Amino acid sequence: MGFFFEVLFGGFLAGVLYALVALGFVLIFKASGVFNFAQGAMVLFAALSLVRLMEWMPIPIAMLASVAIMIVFALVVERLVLRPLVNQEGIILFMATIGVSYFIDGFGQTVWGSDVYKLDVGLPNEPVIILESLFEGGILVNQFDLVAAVIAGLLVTVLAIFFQKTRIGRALRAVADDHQAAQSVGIPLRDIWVIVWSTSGIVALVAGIVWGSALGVQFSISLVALKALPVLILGGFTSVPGAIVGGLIIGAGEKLAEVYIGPTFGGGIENWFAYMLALLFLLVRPQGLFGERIIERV
Amino acid sequence: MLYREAGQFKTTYGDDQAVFPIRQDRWGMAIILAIAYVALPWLATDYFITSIMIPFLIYALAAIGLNLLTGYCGQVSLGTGGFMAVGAYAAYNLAIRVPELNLIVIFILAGGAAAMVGVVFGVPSLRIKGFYLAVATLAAQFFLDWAFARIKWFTNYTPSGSVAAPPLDIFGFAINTPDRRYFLILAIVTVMALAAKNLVRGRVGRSWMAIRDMDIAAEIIGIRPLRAKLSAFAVSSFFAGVAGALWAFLHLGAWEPLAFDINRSFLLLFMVIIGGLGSILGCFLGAAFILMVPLALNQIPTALGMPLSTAMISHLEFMIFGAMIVFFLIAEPHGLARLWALAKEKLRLWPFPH
Amino acid sequence: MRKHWRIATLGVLGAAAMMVAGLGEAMAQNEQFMPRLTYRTGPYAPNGVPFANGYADYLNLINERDGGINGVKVAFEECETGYDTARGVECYDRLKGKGAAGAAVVDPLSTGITFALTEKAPGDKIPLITMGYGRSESQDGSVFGWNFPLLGTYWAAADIIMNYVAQKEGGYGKLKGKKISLVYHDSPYGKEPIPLLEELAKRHGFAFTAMPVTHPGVEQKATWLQIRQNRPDYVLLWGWGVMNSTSIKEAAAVNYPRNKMIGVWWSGAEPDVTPAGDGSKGYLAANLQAVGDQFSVHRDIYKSVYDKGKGAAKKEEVGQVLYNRGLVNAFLATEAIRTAQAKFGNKPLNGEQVRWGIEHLDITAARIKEAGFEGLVYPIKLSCQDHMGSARARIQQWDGTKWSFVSDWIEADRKLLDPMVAAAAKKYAEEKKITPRDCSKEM
Amino acid sequence: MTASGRKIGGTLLKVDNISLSFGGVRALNDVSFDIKAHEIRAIIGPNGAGKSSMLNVINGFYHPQQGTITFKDIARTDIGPYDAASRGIARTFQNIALFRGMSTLDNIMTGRLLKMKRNLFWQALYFGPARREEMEHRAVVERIIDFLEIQSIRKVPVGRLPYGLQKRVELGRALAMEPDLLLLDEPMAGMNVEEKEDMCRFILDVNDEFGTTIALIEHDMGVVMDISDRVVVLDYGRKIADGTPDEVRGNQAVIDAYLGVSH
Repeated sequence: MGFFFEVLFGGFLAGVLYALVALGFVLIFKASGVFNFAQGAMVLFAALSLVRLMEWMPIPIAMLASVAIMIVFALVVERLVLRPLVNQEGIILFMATIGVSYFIDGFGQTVWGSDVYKLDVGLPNEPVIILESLFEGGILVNQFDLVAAVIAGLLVTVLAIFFQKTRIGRALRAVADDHQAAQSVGIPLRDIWVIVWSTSGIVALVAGIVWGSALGVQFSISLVALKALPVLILGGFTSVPGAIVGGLIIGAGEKLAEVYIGPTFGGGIENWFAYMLALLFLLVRPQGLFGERIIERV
Repeated sequence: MLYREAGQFKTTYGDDQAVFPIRQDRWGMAIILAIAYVALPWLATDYFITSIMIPFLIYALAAIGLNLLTGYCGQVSLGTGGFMAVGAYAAYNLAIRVPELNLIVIFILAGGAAAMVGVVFGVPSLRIKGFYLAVATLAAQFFLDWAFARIKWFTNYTPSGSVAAPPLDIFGFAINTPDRRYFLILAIVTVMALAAKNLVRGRVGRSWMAIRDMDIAAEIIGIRPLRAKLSAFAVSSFFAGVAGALWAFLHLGAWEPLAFDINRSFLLLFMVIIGGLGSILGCFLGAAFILMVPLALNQIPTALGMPLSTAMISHLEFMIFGAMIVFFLIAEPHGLARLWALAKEKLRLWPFPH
Repeated sequence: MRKHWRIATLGVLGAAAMMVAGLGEAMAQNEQFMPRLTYRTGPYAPNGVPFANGYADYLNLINERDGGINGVKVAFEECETGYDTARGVECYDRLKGKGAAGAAVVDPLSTGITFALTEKAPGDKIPLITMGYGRSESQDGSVFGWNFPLLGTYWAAADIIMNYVAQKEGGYGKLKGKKISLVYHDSPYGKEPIPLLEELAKRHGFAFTAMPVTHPGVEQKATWLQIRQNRPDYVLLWGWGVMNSTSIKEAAAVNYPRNKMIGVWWSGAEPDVTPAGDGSKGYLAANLQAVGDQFSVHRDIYKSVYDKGKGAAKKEEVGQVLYNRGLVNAFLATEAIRTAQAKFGNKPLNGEQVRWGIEHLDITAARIKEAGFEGLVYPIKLSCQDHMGSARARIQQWDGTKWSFVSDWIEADRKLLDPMVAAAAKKYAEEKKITPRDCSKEM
Repeated sequence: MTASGRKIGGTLLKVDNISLSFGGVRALNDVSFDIKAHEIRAIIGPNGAGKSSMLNVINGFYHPQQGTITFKDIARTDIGPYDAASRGIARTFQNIALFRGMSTLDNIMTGRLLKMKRNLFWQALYFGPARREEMEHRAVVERIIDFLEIQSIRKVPVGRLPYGLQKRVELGRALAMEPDLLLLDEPMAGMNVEEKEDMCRFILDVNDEFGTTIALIEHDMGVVMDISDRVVVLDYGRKIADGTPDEVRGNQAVIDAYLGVSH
């Protein structure tokens, strides 16, 4: 029993990391209808920027500089990709972001190098045993995962406040609902795009810090984007809580499946299991857990 | 002055529906085929045949498959690599388990197997669209990758999981030199490209395009979305499957699931976008482009006397692919094929621009 | 406006295509050409880079210090494979015909590429040196005439590691009832040792479980939770690239003792242990050669290569595990060419001649000392039948800052390996309809 | 203007007690009327009266909660658009629903898809039966192109055509289906006077030459009164009047509805 909970917890904590990446997707999709495949590449790019800048300057300044880099990135993307493609179909924009993703994968490694960089921003990494009174042997959790979960929680709270309480946040929500209504709020659409891309750039930076601390900053972390896609399908493309809940379900689901079903099939099933889970779900409820229902008209 | 259609009159609808209605285009095609079938095998080096022409033709074939699905039927797929793998492993199993089968039959059956798997993974397309479907095809990609790595029967219980093609022959004629492999591939690609062209200019092609352009209206004029989409998945996967079998048997020789991983799928999507969505010619142009970029990056700077480091080349390659994708989507969604058509239009009017 | 740059784009594309097609390569006529299939990018770059640097530095050393191999300069060209099989095949085809006599020897540093090239090399008559990797059964030179898994295959590696485990436990007899797990990269590379480990498990009565990790290997939580539950006595690690460091981190996260984890020789380099920081302390791994830059070959490299500004690596990376492996690899390849030159003359040699050189390679302790590799490698001797030569490795342990050996050279049990190799090679020969060479008739 | 040689036949389509709602919103409320063979039937009403919903119910795109549709003497409550099309109902849309990436010719050819039978294999060969079939249908389509006077735009992608021509191509596509019942959703919306006159002529000619039954929604009262045989008037999802143009014109409920008098 203790082991079951251990796997479950492990899955939840992995799910939190997926959710962090998925969150970046949701932000952009909500405000601009763009399915941003480049989110994973942005995580890599942000983390690479941070880790290389940290060699030159103290951590807080490096972080600010990385944020600045992500904002510049957002401006460039808006100007060079989004603006010329405005009013195009979603699928065209999706393919364009695949292009963006390839570009910054190459660009990031050209500028910052392609080695493994150790990222140490002082996150703890000691295993601890909890709930020893409840289960024999207790449940082993990693402090690092707990800290990551706390960071994700904080980020979600901050985003929620940002969306609910600030003028820009309200404008963003308005855009999500109706482009024309957004115009009347008095914020130009372009600025809103820059803001959401910057915001999700910052989310990417946070995800990059967490993933980078866990795995080292290197090319493979851009692949986490692929882990976030089933999360999105499950949680719905437009829902912040959906990204979190979806992340938890996918994380726990794939770990439990790997541990309990995997050995029967020779293992290694978690990669596609998440997708199949999401796909089955999609057939039942195409808009995701928290997504809005789409009605078609003629 | 040479490129004119003046004075060529079409007397039947058949002439008008022809693949190349203009006589000069027919000549052009004849010349290209003559080069491909006669001049190249005669003049080109083995390197050019094995490392440029063979992968180019196979990529083009797979890209045609993806283009039928994405460019013509509007269903984005990120699972082409997986369907290629189905073709490759089906061909392998047929070849070792039923050794008396003719190689051509093996390729056709391999395509058929891929088509069936394609239909299964195409079923969600009835309920989901756009990038939801793209994500669903990723499920196919990952699942198939896993299945061929894990299910030992597919690899004939080879300990390493890597399999090799048996010696190949057609009617006792051994396919063992670059030229012979090239001829076999060229013949298959010629036939299948023509078949694809026939499909897209006929009933099936129109029903795919109708679904792509407006699925609701398509249904209202009597197209069954189910049948149109699944037939697109089937035909597309058939092409991918044959391409996968060719890739495995005639290009790599020995392979593992990683040879058909998600990067292959992305590369094919890039070929289709850069070459031109909804164009058979574009598949060839796109395949040539994607294949040329790394080679050009490798050789041009060296020739100009400023060689780049290998790491720089591969980063540049990423950047160029990415930039070209965005560039083409913005400037010319119909890709290189459209640029080519425009150039021809210019030529048709030249030297009198108005 | 728009139309104009459309035309311009077409023009540029056309020009580029013509340049690619029309480029000839200029190469001096008296140079020995060696294609270098490397990967300096992608998920496996951290391991590919030091290896490529070591290889390049040794070839440069030969050119700078000795003026080439017996006066024949070595020309080499790197081609980026990105660990991708199709790319690797393209690189091979592009480079195999270069130089005065074609490619001397190819070293793909990827099991997948090796499998593909195994099908092509016999036709092109180019030997493949796969030092410490490749197909295990390719040790059989009568069937695999062009493959050379020098110094050890994965079967040898698995046997050596289990030998070490047995030593620690007090003999093979003590392995009965023990639990051994293999955490492996889910590719031909990772799957190679499984048949041998299963065989050993059967013989010595230990319980063996194999746990796959999907490429590229950043998802291992579930695997290590299972290990935490099953508590195997030893965990063997068959990873590459980022998978290695992730494994060590996850082991630390579930508190699995690092000194019960033993990596293959591709899972025991600096980029594998440093990301986990203190978590790597105590981790064990096999190594085919020694670590450090204290050998005399390194002094020569500093003097003849780095002081002239021609070094490929950063100076502090010289002497790392994979750097040194690149060095050793280049050393064996050039020694093979040297051996072949004794028969065919001091001129650029073709692949077939170099193969003769490899098959007659006999690097004695004296020669190793002379070349500056004393203490770095074990002597090796090959034959037409035996394409592996010696199969020895030492086990090293990471103490948080450096590797140090915890065992002497351990030799793989050829009596165990050879029958398995012969059986597997026979199956391959039947499938591919190959008639094995009769090595007793060859000189 | 409706006086010609054609004969109004028996009932082709009967709508009985149709009710349709979306969520809580009632789009159609207990609507009944019929359409006779060979007639031109207009459905009119203020914005939001449920006219388009009515067409969507007839061709199977919306599924009414209540009521039946009887077409060619077969009653049904719930069919899909495909079935409707295969049984002879064609339509055009208020917002043009052409296949924008295809040429005029290809768009109209899609109207023949239901009648083309050759399978994938023959089509891939494009030889023998498949080629003959293609040619036969091409000939039919060419007649429609001649009829609609759009020969010059045969090969032009429809996305590049002006609005009026697009409407004409859409009509062509519907005609290519050789329907028994043709539903036209505001065929003249957004047209100038000249284009409207052309369109009127085409509608009347279709009705006259091919005997096609036509049901149309139109806002231009002048046009409706000119060309239709009978008119049904909807308001807030209910039928408020039904009869000849003259009868409807004088109906008080209709006048109130159009003037916005509250009930």
